[in-house]
This record gives sequence, C-alpha cells and structure tokens, in this order.
Amino acid sequence: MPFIPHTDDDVREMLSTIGIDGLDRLFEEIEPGLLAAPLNLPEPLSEMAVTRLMRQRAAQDRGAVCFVGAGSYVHHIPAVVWQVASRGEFYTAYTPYQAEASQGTLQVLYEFQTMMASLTGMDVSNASLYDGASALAEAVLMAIRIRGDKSRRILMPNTVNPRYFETVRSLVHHQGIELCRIPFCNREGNVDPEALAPWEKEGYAALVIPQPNFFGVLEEVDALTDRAHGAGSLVIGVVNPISLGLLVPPGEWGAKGADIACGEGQPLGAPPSSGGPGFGFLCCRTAHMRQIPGRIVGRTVDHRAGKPGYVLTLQAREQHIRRSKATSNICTNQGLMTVAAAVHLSLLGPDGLRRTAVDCHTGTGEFLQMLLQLPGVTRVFSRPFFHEVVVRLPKRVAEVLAYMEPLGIALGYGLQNDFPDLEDTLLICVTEVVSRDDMETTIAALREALA
Amino acid sequence: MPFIPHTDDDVREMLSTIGIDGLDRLFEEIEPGLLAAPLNLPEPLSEMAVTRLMRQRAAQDRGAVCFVGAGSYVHHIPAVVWQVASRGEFYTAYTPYQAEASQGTLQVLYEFQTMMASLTGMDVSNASLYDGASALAEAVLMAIRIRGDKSRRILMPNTVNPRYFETVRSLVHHQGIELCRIPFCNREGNVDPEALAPWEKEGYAALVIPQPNFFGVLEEVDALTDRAHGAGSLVIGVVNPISLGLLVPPGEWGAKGADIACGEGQPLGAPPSSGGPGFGFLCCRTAHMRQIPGRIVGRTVDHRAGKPGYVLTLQAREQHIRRSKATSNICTNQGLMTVAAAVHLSLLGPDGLRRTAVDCHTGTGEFLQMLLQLPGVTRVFSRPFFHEVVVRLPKRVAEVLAYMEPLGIALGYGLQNDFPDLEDTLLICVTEVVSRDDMETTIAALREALA
Amino acid sequence: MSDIKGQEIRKPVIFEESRNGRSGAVKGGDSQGLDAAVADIPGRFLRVKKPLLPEVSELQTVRHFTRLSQHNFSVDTHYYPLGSCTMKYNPRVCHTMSMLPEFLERHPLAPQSLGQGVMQCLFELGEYIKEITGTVGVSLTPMAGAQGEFAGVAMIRAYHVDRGDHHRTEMLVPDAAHGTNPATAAMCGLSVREIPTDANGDVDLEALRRALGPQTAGLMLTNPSTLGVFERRVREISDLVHQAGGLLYYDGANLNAITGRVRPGDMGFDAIHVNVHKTFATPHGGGGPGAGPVGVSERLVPYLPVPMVVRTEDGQGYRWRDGADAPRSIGRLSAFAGNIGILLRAYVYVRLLGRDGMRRVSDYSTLNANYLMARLRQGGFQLAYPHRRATHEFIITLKRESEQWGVSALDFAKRLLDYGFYAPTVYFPMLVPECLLIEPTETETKEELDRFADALLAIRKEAETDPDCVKLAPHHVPVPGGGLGRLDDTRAARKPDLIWRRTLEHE
Amino acid sequence: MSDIKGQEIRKPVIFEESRNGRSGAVKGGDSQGLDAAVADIPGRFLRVKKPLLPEVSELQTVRHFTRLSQHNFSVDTHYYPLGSCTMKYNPRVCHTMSMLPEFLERHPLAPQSLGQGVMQCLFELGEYIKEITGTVGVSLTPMAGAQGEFAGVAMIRAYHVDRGDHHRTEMLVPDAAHGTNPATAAMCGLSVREIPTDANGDVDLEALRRALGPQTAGLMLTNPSTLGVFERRVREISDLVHQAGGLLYYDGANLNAITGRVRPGDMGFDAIHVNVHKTFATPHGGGGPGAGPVGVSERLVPYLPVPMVVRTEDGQGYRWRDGADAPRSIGRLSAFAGNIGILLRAYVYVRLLGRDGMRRVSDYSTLNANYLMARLRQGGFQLAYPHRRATHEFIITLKRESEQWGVSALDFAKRLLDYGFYAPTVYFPMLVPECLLIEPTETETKEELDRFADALLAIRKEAETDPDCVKLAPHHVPVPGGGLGRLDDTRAARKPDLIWRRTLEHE
Ligand SMILES: Cc1ncc(COP(=O)(O)O)c(C=O)c1O
Ligand SMILES: Cc1ncc(COP(=O)(O)O)c(C=O)c1O
Repeated sequence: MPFIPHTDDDVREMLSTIGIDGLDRLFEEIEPGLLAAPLNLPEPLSEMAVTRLMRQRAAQDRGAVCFVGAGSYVHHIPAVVWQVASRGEFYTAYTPYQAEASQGTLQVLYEFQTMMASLTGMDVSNASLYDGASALAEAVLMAIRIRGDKSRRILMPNTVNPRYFETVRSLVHHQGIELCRIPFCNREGNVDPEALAPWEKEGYAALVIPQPNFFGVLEEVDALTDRAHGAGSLVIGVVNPISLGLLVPPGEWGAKGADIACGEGQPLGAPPSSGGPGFGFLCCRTAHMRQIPGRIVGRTVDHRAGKPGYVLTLQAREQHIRRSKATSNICTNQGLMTVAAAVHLSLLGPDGLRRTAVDCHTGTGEFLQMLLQLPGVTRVFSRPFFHEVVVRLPKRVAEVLAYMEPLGIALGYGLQNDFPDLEDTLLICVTEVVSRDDMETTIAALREALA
Repeated sequence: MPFIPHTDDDVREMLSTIGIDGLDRLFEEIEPGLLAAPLNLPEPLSEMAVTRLMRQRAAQDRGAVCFVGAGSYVHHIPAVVWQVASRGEFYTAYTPYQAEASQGTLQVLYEFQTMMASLTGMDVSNASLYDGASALAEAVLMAIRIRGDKSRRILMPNTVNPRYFETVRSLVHHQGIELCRIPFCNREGNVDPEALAPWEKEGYAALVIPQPNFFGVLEEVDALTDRAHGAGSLVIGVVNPISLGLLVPPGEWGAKGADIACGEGQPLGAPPSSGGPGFGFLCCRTAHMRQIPGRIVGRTVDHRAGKPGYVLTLQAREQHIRRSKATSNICTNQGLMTVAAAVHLSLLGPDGLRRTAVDCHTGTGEFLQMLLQLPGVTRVFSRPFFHEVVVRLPKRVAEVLAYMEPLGIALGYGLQNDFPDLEDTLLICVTEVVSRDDMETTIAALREALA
Repeated sequence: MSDIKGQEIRKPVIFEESRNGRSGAVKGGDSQGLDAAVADIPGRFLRVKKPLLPEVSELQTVRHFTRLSQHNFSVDTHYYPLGSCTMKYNPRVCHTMSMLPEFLERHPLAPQSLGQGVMQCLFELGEYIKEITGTVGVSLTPMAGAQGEFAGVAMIRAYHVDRGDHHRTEMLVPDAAHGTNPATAAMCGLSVREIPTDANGDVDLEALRRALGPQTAGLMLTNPSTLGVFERRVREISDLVHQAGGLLYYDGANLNAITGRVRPGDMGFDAIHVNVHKTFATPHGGGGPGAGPVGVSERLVPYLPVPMVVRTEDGQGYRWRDGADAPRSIGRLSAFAGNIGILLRAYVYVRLLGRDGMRRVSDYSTLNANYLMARLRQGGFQLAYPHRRATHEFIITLKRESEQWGVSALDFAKRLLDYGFYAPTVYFPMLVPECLLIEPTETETKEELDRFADALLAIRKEAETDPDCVKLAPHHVPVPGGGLGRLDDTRAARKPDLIWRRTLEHE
Repeated sequence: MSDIKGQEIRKPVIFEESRNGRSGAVKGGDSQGLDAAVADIPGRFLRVKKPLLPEVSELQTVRHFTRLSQHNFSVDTHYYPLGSCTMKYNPRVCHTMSMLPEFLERHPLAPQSLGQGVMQCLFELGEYIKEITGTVGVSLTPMAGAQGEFAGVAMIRAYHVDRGDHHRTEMLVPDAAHGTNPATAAMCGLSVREIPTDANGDVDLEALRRALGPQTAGLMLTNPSTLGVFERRVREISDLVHQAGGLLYYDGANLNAITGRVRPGDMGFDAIHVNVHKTFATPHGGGGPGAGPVGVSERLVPYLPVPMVVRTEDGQGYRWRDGADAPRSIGRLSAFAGNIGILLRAYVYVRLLGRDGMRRVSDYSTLNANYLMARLRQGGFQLAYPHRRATHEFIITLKRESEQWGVSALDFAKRLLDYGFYAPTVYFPMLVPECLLIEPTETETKEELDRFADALLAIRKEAETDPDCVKLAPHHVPVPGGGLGRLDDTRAARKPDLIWRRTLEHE
C-alpha cells in the first residue's frame, strides 16, 4: 500500500489491542447515513506513471523568453539554494513549536529577519507572510491598529500594483477601512506630493508608497514620507528587495524613514512558479514591534548554560494565544521560502545583490534603447525608473502580444486592462537572465509584428 | 573569486605569518624554466552562463525510446534514491578512513554488502568495484590467486558480453593469464557443457558463466557449474542484479554453487548516463574472503561501551598496506552508487525487485511477439531468455537503425560487429519504462522501415 | 576532559562568519563600473550604506546551512506526532515533479497558452477536492488554512450582505476551536461567540440553540474536532444553524481522519477549507508554504475568491477566471493565484494514491491513533475522552501526573525530545488541562508507535521516581550556542533580540 | 537521569526494521499473477528463496538513510584536511548540471547523433586536460586515479613491447609513493624497485642512478610528492630516466598544487593521470565514483585506452573512437566509456573557473598550506621537512609527542573529531614516523585554518596534561550502536562480520 507500512499481521495485532474486529468499527460513531459512496477519483498511478504524466504536463508549459515583471521576476537562482532548502530536515519540519528540537529552522529565521531588516533599513522583521500583496494588507491593518481610533483611512496611490490593491481591498474592507486612491502624474508616472493635499484636512492613518512603483518609476519617496509624517500619518513602503541592493531603503526615506516596509520576497530565491510560492516580508520600527502579524523568532539563552538559542517569541500577538484579538489570523506562513531567501542572500552578499540590481537595470535600459529605435515606439513616463519601464506601441498591444506568443516570447504586460488611460502600453522588465541574443531576437520579431 | 574565500586582508596577514611578500614566493622552489605560460583555457563563466550552456548541450541529447540493453538498462528510479544519495553528507565525504567520523557511510556499505551477498546467494560482498566488466577482470585475477600456481587459464564463453571480454583482456593479460573462448550453440544461443570438454585434460582455473548471457539466453548454469567443479575448477558467475529477483542466484547453481559472483550494479539505482557511473559488485564464499579486491566494511564494537559500529576491514589485502602484493590497485571505487543502490533496494524490497524483473521480462516477451508478426522477422535462439532477446531482420540492420534514429527510437543493438555470424540480428531489451504505446509506435515505424 | 564536543559545537550566526569583500555564488564579470552603469538614476535615490548581508563563500554558505539543518527534528528524521498538524510522510516524488523546470520558470503573467500543463493539473485537483469534500465549487487560491478560513467566512458574510442580512455579524465558534477560527472571524469584521463542549467532547447542543439567532452569521466547526473525536450530532447541528439562517464553515484541518469515509458537504457544510500540508502530504517546510483550497456548496459558488482555473469555452483547454469574470467574488487574496507549486505537490499525491489510497489514509490514520491510545490507556495514562473512539488523533491529559509529581505536559514534551521523538501538541485545545494532542498519522509503523508508547511510559516512570530529570529536560538536544538545556522563553519576550547586530555582545 | 540521548540513539540496521510483506516505492498494479507471467521460464531457473532485502516503507527508507547521513563528516559539514585527497568544495551547480535528465537518461549505445551534447563536453574537457597537463593526447575512460595509473603503466609497457624491449619489466617507485603505484605496476606484470627519499624530501638521485638500467620500464613519480614538497630536480630525473630508456609516469594526485603554474608534460613526463575528484572538485561520494583521465606525450598516443571522443571527419560533430579504430590501444578498461557523469562535473568546474580560476587554485591552496604550516610551526609542532616550502599540503610528525607523552598520531586524529574536524591523513607516507599529512585546500577560510590550528594546539596541550583524554578519544562522536568510543579494528579483522544475518545476535 503506497506509503502505508502496515502488514496484515500488524493490523491484526493492532485491532486486537484496541479490542475490535475490523477497521470499520473504528468509524462506528459516525452516523451510517453519512458514510460516503466510494469516491469518484482516478485509479492510483505508480511513481513511474506519475513521473511520465507530470513530464508530459510540464512539456506543455514551454518556457518563454520573458520580458514580463509586474510583480514576479525571473532571476538566476544558484543551484545551492534549493539543494539546501530541499533538505528533508528543513523541508519536512513543522513550525518550530518545540524550540529545542528546531534550532536549525529558528536560527535561519533569525538570520533571515536580520537580513530583511537591514535590507529595508528597519529595526525588526517578522518571519514571513503569504505574499507581497497580503503583506501590504497586513501592513495596512497594522497601521490602523497603531493609529488606534484616529483614522481608518489609508492613502493608496494608483501607482501601487493593481493586484496588490485588489488584495488589500478583499482582506481589509470588512473592518471598515477606507482605501483612498491617489492619482499619478500622466507624464511622469509618479505621485506628486501635492496630490496628498486633499486628504490632509481630515487626516489619514497611513500613506502607502511603492518604490519603484508599478510602472518601474521612482517615486519622490523623501518628499512623500516627510509630507505624510508632517500630517501625523504613518508611511508604509512597498519595495522590491532586489532594488534595495541599489536604492535607498524605506528606513531612510525622508527625515525619519518609513514606519513599515513590506513587499514580495519572490525575487530572493524563489522561481516565479506561476505566481507562488514566494513570500511576503514585513519590517517595522521597534516601537511597533508588538503590532506585527505573524511569527517572530527571538534569540535567548538556555536555562542551564546560558548559551544562545532561538525561540518563537512575542506570541501574545498571535491567534493561538490572543484568538479573536490577534494581530492576524495567519498561522502557516511561507517558512521554507525564507530558508531559500537566507541562502540566496548569503550567496549574493551585499555586492552580489547590488550587482544583480544593476545588471537588471542596465539590461532594461539597453532593451529600452533598442525598442525606441523601432518606428513608433515611445516611452510613456519620463522619470527615472528601476528595471521596469512603460512603452507605447504604434499598434494594438493584444495583437502584438498574440504575434509574439507562438514565438515563445512574453514581451511585456499590457497595462490597458488595469489603466484604461494607458492605451497600447506595455510594462517591460529585463532581468539578468535575459541575454543580448534574446533581446535581439525579440526586437527582430517585434519589428515584423509592428510592420 | 569563485570558491576562494580570501579577502585582501586575509592574504596580507597570511603572507606575513609565512614571512614572504607575495604569492609567487610560494613557488620559488620551482625551477623558473618550468613555469608555464598562461594556460589556453576559456574565460570563466558565471553560474548562470554555465547553466545556460549545459542546458543547451543537454537539449542536443534528445531522449530516445530505448530498446537497447546490452549491459546498460533504463529503469525507473524512485525520486527518493538520488534525493537521499545527493545529500551533502554522503556526496562530499571521502572513503571512510576515520571510522568514527563516517559511521553513516560505513553502515550503508555494510547494509549494501548484506543485500548484494543475499541477492547473489553468496557469503560476503565487497563495497564495490568500478563496473561490471572490470569486476569480472578482478574476479578472474582473484580466481587465479585462489588457484595459486595450478593454472593460469580461464574459460570465457563467447556468450559473455564482448565488452566485458575486451576489458578483462586489457586488465589481466599482463599477468600471463590465458583467456580461452568457448563457442556457443548457434541454434540455442547457449554454451553446451560439452564444449568444456577440450579444456578438461589440461585443466583450467575457472569457468566464467554469464546468466542471462549476452543474448539474454539462460545458460544451463547447474550443469556448467557442476562440470567445472568436477574438473577441480572455480566458477565465476556474471549476473544482472535485476534478474536475481527472479532467477536462481549463483550461490545456488549446481550442487555447490558458484565460487565468485560479479556483475554490473547500474540497474540498481543508477541512470544509464552514457555508460557511467554505475558500479561493479563482487561476492564470494567466506573461504575466499581474504582474496577479495577493494574495500570491505565490517561490523565491530566500540572499545568503551561495546556497542556496534563499523570500520573498513581486512585492509591487509589492499594497496595502501600490501602495496605491490595487494589483491588489486583499486582505491577510489564507486561508493556513492552503492548508497543509491542500498536506497533503491530498500524501496523495492524482494517483492519489488521480483516485480521489476517480471515486468521487464513480460514486456520483452510481448514486444517479441509483436516483432514476430512483422514479415520476415525471426527469432534467432530458441532457448528461454530473460528480458533480452535476439531477432533477425529481413533487411540490413544498419539501414533499419538509421531509419529509426531520427524518429528518436533506439531499436536495439546490432550484433554483427561483435559476432560476424549473427548477420542482420538485433539484441532487443524491454524494461518497465517502455510503455505499450512506445511499443506500438515502434512497431509501426519498423513496419515502414522494413517495407 | 575538554568540554568541546563534536556534536555540540557552537553554530555561529552567519554574520559572524562574514568578511568584508568575500563573496559567494559565481557571478560573471567584475564589479567595476557598477556606478557608471546606473548613472541614469539620480544620486538621491541610491543607497549609500551597504546592507548587512553575509559576505561568505559558497562553501561557507553550504556548510552553515547544512549544519543548521541537522539541528532540526523533521518527519524525514524523527517520528513527529504533532496533533492537528498531520505530519505524515511527504512523498519525494511530489517534490521532484513540482520542481520540473518548466513549472518553476513559468511567469504568472506569461501567456496562458504556455501554461496549459500546470493549469490542467490545477483544474483536476479542484475536481478531486470537490469530490473528496462533497462540494460543488472550489477555489485553490488561498495560501494556507487560515486564508482558506478567511475566504470561507468572507463568502458567508458576502452571502448575507447580498441578501440584505446586514445584521448577521456574529460567528459561533466552539471553545475547542483552533485560534485561527476566532481570529479569522474578527478579520472578517464579525464578533465571536464561544460555544462550550460537553463532557464527551461533542458540541453542547443546548448552548448552541441558545446562541443561535438573527444575529448569527454562521458556525465554524472542525469535525473531527480538535479534541480528537467525531462530532456525532453534526447533522443536527447543521440543521439548527441553517434553520437559524446561518451558514456552516468546516475547518478541514482534520480531513485526514475521514477522507473517503465521510464528506463535509454531506454533513451540511457550506464552506470548507483543506490544508494541503495535512491531508495532501505537502511539506510544511518549517512553517510553510501551505495552501488552503476552499470548496463550497451551491449558494456560495458566486463568491469564491479569484482567480480560478476553468475550462475554456471550447472545452479544449484551460484559462484563468478572474474578477472581471466573477462580479460577486470576494476578490483576490494574493497578487497571483496562490501557492501553485504546493498545489502541484498535492495533485501528484492524489494521483499516486487514487481512490483506494485516499480512503486508506483515513482507515490507517484512525487505526494508528486508536492503537496508540489503547496502548497508552493500558499503560496508565488518562484519556481526555475515555468513552470515545479516537479519530486520527487523541488527547491524553497529564493533570494527575502534574498534581502528583509536579511534572507538566510541557515537561513530558521536552523529555520526549531526549528520546528522539518530536513532542505532540501541548496545551491545545485549551479546555483540556495539561494535555498532549497526539496524532500518529497513517505512515508510521506499529513498531514506531510502540517505541513512542514505551518512551512515554518510561518518562512517566521517571516523573514518578526522578521528577527533576523530566522537569529539566531536554538534556541531550544541543542548542546552537553549545548549550544543552531548555530555552528561556520569558527572557526572549521580555528583552526581544530579533535581529543580530554587529556591536552587540551576544556571547 | 536516563542515558537515552536524542543524538545518540541506536541506529538499527535496516533489516531489523524489515517486516514481511511491507513495501516501499509506489509500484503500480498488484503482485498477483507474477508467476503466470513468467511461465516461459522453466522452473529450474527460478529463484525459490526470497533474497534478504529490506521490507520497509518509503518513509522508513528515507528516515533510515537520512539519519545515517547525519552520522558522517563531509566537506559540506566539516573542515576536511585529508592530505593527498584534496577535499575542497564541490560546487553544487556541477552536480545539478550533470544531473540534467537528458544526460542521465542517455543509453551508452544509443545513436551517437543523440549524444552530441555530452560528447562535445567530453571532447572539450579532454582538450582542457591536455592544456593543463601539457600533454598531446588524452583518454577520459579510466574510472579513478588507480585505473588511470594502470592505463599509464600499461601504455609504457606496450610502448616497450612494441619496440621489442621485452626485458624492460622493472618499474621504479619512490618509497614515498602512494600504494596504488606499486600495486599498479604489479597488475601490469612489472616488478617494483623502491627508490629512497633524501632528508629534504627529494628523490635520492644517486640511488636512482644506480637503479636505472636496461631492465627499467620507467619511473612513477608524484610531483609535488606525497611528502608535500615539490621535487626540485624533476628535469634531471626525467632526463636520467629517458636516457636509460625508461619512460616517466606522473601520478596526478597532487595536481591541485600546480595547476596553471607548472605542467607535468613540461617536466618531461610521458603519461599522466588526473584525479578529477581532487583537482577538478568532483565529489568523492564516500568512496567514489571518481575518474582518472590520462594524458600522454607524443610517443604514447597510439596506446591510449579506448573509447575516446574525437571529432567527426567533417569537423562538425563528435564520435566515439574505439578499438577497431585504434589498433595499438591498450584496449578497453570498462564496459562503456568510464564515469561520464563525473567527467561532466569536471567539465562544468573548468568552465566556471576558466583560465584565471584554474591558476588561483594552486595559488591559494599553496597559500593556505604554507600559512597553516607556519602557524603550527610557531605553535611548537615539528615539521617533517622544515626547510622546505609546503606545496598544497605538508606533514607534521608527532614523533616527539608520541615518545614524550605516549600520544600517537592516531590519537591526535581521533581527538580532532571531538573538536569537529575531520582528521588529516595519518601514517602516510610511511617513511615519516607518526605523521599527519595536512591538506587545507584553497576553498577554506583563514578563520577555519586558525580554528583548526588552535584545536591542534589545544590537543597538544591536552596530550601533555591529560594524555588519556587524547588516547581514548573520540569522546563525543556517537556510533550507531549508541556508544561513543573508538572502534575496535582488531576485532573487526579477526572475526569478520561482513554481512548482517537474521539469526545472529548482534546486540
Ligand atoms: C484546527 C486547525 N485549523 C486551522 C489551522 C490553520 O491552518 P494553516 O496553518 O494552514 O493556516 C490549523 C493549523 O495548524 C489547525 O490545526
Ligand atoms: C598520491 C595518490 N596517488 C593515487 C591515488 C589513487 O587515486 P584514486 O583513489 O582515484 O584511484 C591517490 C588517492 O588517494 C593518491 O593520493
């Protein structure tokens, strides 16, 4: 029996110890009328057959030369990362409830927290949330808790990834929180700090600042942060961790820095994998530490020798203790992905991370120049960007994408669905895995598509 | 610097501790005239670039539907096998010279030895040799040592894999050992025990018996063994370990059983991998234990508590102790492959091994029937076989194979090169990974090829 | 004798191994000219201070994390009877197949034509989950059990709101419920009322009746409950709640006990989440990722969270259905479509087990629990619900031991580590004093159960004869600092040390 | 306190976990009708007694072998300064790339058109090895260093025989040589004469001169030698041997010390093997597999072992050249073409390092050895060759310590395990008494070397003040039976227990 080790003798002995005469007796407390008919599930497959099946399925998912970013990024992941993270001791453990039996996982998480806090320029980090979008929702809820009853209004620029907006809406709207959209400048693609003015009279709990924003454009984070702080509000930064190899971290925005930083950790060691699993990260100031959702690992000492060791801590925030008053309902998070991230960041180091950021950014710059050589292709926003950029095509985007698709080229993400004003525009991203050859082939194909 | 952890500060401090002022000084004892010009090697590649390169190379090696056996067999390998065997602690250890620091590897080897000895029906096993062919050469040398000066003649039927014959010749001929070829019966494909008669007067050290033989044909192992023993000679069995799930093991051949059993372990957990790595195994009777080549692990106890533990043992046989009088020059063997084999055999168990053997065999039988339906295809030998069979085609084999090749079908192994008498014949093997669909597609293609 | 011990050598924090300028993974080219390359980004946007990331070699990275990994109990190395968590064997082939590069490298926004393989797997998995849970609609997007709960409760709420039932803002939750249940209700803006449990572990029906009313949004129930017993009057309960106008949420954490035997949908539940890391054997990874697909009855179908995989109109392929397509959906719960890599593992698992295998899961997990329970009862342990069958888990209470010998459930748990077993769940559910919630799972052998029972019995003996040995345990499980003792939780919470600092003297 | 310890729990032999009828990997179908299926095989050929193989579940298999793996020191977990074995970091990407399914699944006799990728890698690797060793022909087929030696010596012998020099049947081997050298010569039917080493670790030239003669087949030399020094008069030696009509064999075990600096071919060697698990960082896997490519000078090219990858006539592709194609070849050394999976790892390694990287290997391995040597000398250890530079390894002799305190090199080695270090090579080469042959490799950090030096110095102190502590070491490394002590080698050899038997009472 697959995965079940019981021999006939075992079953006999066990039933006799229990004092019953058959497996069915184990279920005798269940009302007979409830017992289900045999399920309509496929016949079991051998491992060999499953292997064949899954390879066929995978073969249908032909790889594409990928110029799509928009929240998920294809980076090179060193072979070490998943060979280490897939080790059974990490892979098949549970949340480290018994600290002494889980020091490995706990120390990795402590190291992960250190890396994320330093990367974002914040004081503390939790041990992960589901993804970047839900992390932003948790950050919003956290800000509301911090602000107490003062305001239930959150300013959410339209330059935030629209999928993040939708997720935040689904996750927080039950709690009477108002999400106010802030428009962006059509020419520059960023939020003018003046756009906050209308909200300042009534006040708001927090301003969300994406850096880079969904269009790859760099926001004036210093001015925005100071302005929000000036209005007595909190600042939540939403950042791409790769960009933090190069860009000023949220903790250093403006005079006082953002209060909460969050984002999607997928670029740190997780393959895109159709969108998941990656992980959400969330960092904040020490002052707000007890408002964080999710697991947190702390360093302590053992009772006997006073030597360092690690435990899950500040658990009074969590659902298993605080129940309906918890900071969140999250329980299982994305643990293993943080192991991968810790390994990935250890391999990269600060220089490697910076190099990756630069390689992506210069790749995007180069590709942009090549695009702009094509007749009719124009750049949409004029401000500085990081590794992602919006261009307008002289032809219907859907048509162009359809032309590229059978060639195995994912040319970019069409913005028109989410932003009706941005007709015929594409959000384009180049990461370090895209080669010069890839770019040239793509430009040649695009030239034909536009012809 | 890839893989080199030295910072500039490290290098400075280290040089100063050594008391020199530069790396070149480390090589000052080398005659300057000997120093080489910069090597003509390619520029270094990043891990990402190497990954791209190797994937391109791999993509050239398009998989084939494979009906070739002839000494290497494509079996399904459960995912567990290499995930466990690739664990760093197994993968990056050396030969377990310090027993206490290598109990993991040593216990696995002890378990492996137990499995192989039981599988072959022998008393003891070594911890692996390079491959099946070189294991046969070592078995031959071992037999010669056991027989002392009595004879330096080995009877080697022509039904032994010709590559094994070539290997044995290269490896033993310097020591004045005579390899006598024994013809096989053209109709039945096996060695008639009577064929040994001519050698019995002068005597011989050992008879090699392949089971199944190179043609897949089952030899009359009982009669051959008894006859060799009757002539005062030793018997060396060369066996396919998968077949031992089903067939009488060498230890039980004839009245007394073979004296030495050896073969290729690749079917136990090693992918074909263009021919290597697999491993050679070699088992024998307790009486000949001290003549075995290669590593052997023994169970012993610790000095303190008297609890079981494992060590490399009987090392007085080996090159590092006995030097020019050693039983072999082998040092590094195929250790990791035996870990994979131990895991693989644990997953299979006796029933799983038997099932695999049966599935392969019935697959071959079915495919043979399908082949014989094709006009002009005939079976060459009439005797019982195991999972491999010889057929004659009504057309030049080279032409037929060339037709199948671009279809990604490796239809079999043409025997004519090795056996000029076996014109237009193909050695064909079906293992459990070949599906019915594969067979039908192949038959359809072959029908066209023969048309 | 020196106290330096091979197995207990200090594991430094990786930052202590770091040296300025050292580097890991093999990157091409050199770092020169990096600044020039980003000249288009104005200086004010550029980071000045290097982040504190390890500067270590690739070997140091491998060695550090490999050694840390060995400081973990896990299913692959230890028996792990953690109640309510179903720590059964995670088949390796599920991992291998979900890690095929074509699956991993697929961008979520890549054309759907280039993702038909993964989408077919997801679609079929949804169908299987519907069949197993007895529901008619499914969404795979929730990223863990708790998010599945959120989806379920949010759907219930949306249902009431859609019908103008704005006053239904109270969620009923048994006192034995997992913390995520009340926390989820709160996130959905509902108030929580607790329903007590009766002496035999069933919901107190009278109390339930009293609690139901026009304010009732619904009831969240785990069945088998977290008390390790099957709620016998579940149909009565569901009728009562439905009659009161509420809907029923099923916390599927314990589905492993009943797959192929009973279906939550048949019991009358309207929304159900499945923890794939439990019943579907996907790994828990030391904390996640999980996935929490939700299945629903007819009336909640319109509210399912997006996106969902559906068949294309021509029936030939699969496509994503998103918000535009599902106007009454409770919306999106994550940026893309959930933890697809995890869902693939669950898919492979169901294909391996098939119909009979999915039924054997409940048969043998229940057999193992009942056997272990019988052994422990015979050995003198007190059961929380002695008159009940165990489901796939059961509870013993150490109240007596704690009163007589001063040895708590936590002490038993810590001492088990010395014996090489991970500890059962302790102090949950909260209503049973000094409890151990023990879940053996179907993939453990009788011998392992016997060893575990023997260990618990031996510890009980120790508790009687040498209570300090148990109270100070563990004695043999090293901590990274080189110590061996139990860790100081209180200090951790009082003086939080959450990130490493270069200047801090830790040792 | 109980003596049951989490880290020291008995690891049973897997057969003890076995139960009749239990089974592991997921196989389809059922076992019914197996007999009928092989009705075509007469009964006398069929096995009756089931072999003793484990009957365990997949989880039991995973758990058993995972736990065993943790009972191993390895490069991935420990500093491993095993002299002459070059235990440096084995890049994981080499593993991943060589495990691509297209490479793994290729049958050795599949059409060559379907193997051009792997063949191109092999061809290029051969070219790199020629360049690195300074040779003009290469064969990759030998399966380890010792088989490479066999190939080299067999070629030398074939060369003499071809020239009618049948009397050249004596191989000269320095007394410091590795055991495989004389053993190989013997396998090639040659007699062995040992050449002594002088006080500074160089070959005794006078003795060599005396030994040379018309019977000389050649000289086998390791340079740097196994004494951790570079043979300074290697050109004089090669001239002498060549003048006497002999050829020179280079044991490439120590190539890591000189890559990119000096080439064996330039020193005058005619045949050279390379241990890819040493210089080319392929893993040693607890014993192998390795690969031992041989490079040769012009005169030995015709004798290279088959098969070899060569370019096709049109220069567009690659093909196997075998015996038919190479009539003077010493022949085939294995059934197919050697350990190709291992050679692929070596190929990836060279591509990662490139020209500069291959040179850095020798720079930094030599730097590390000389630094560690300096530290140990300063700490009071006695060097075997105090007047010499270390190469990539060096020898300390514990003669003094052993005489004064009765603590042997083996005791030091065992005590190092308690400190978390694998032990250096002991008692090799045989001519240095109580020696430790220490090879740090280039991939270790200065800090690790310092820790190791500190440990050796601490042990030296222990040897002085508490010699029993060292003599009874290790104290903290558990053995599977649950003990902690040193293992009894003598008993193992006297009463060999080489396979487990059901009836045997082991415990
Ligand atoms: C009964 C119960 N409900 C809900 C959950 C939450 O599930 P998850 O951890 O997947 O969010 C758990 C998890 O432990 C549980 O045991
Ligand atoms: C000096 C020397 N020569 C030869 C060998 C034999 O090489 P292999 O183990 O690859 O057969 C070794 C291996 O340890 C060695 O150190």
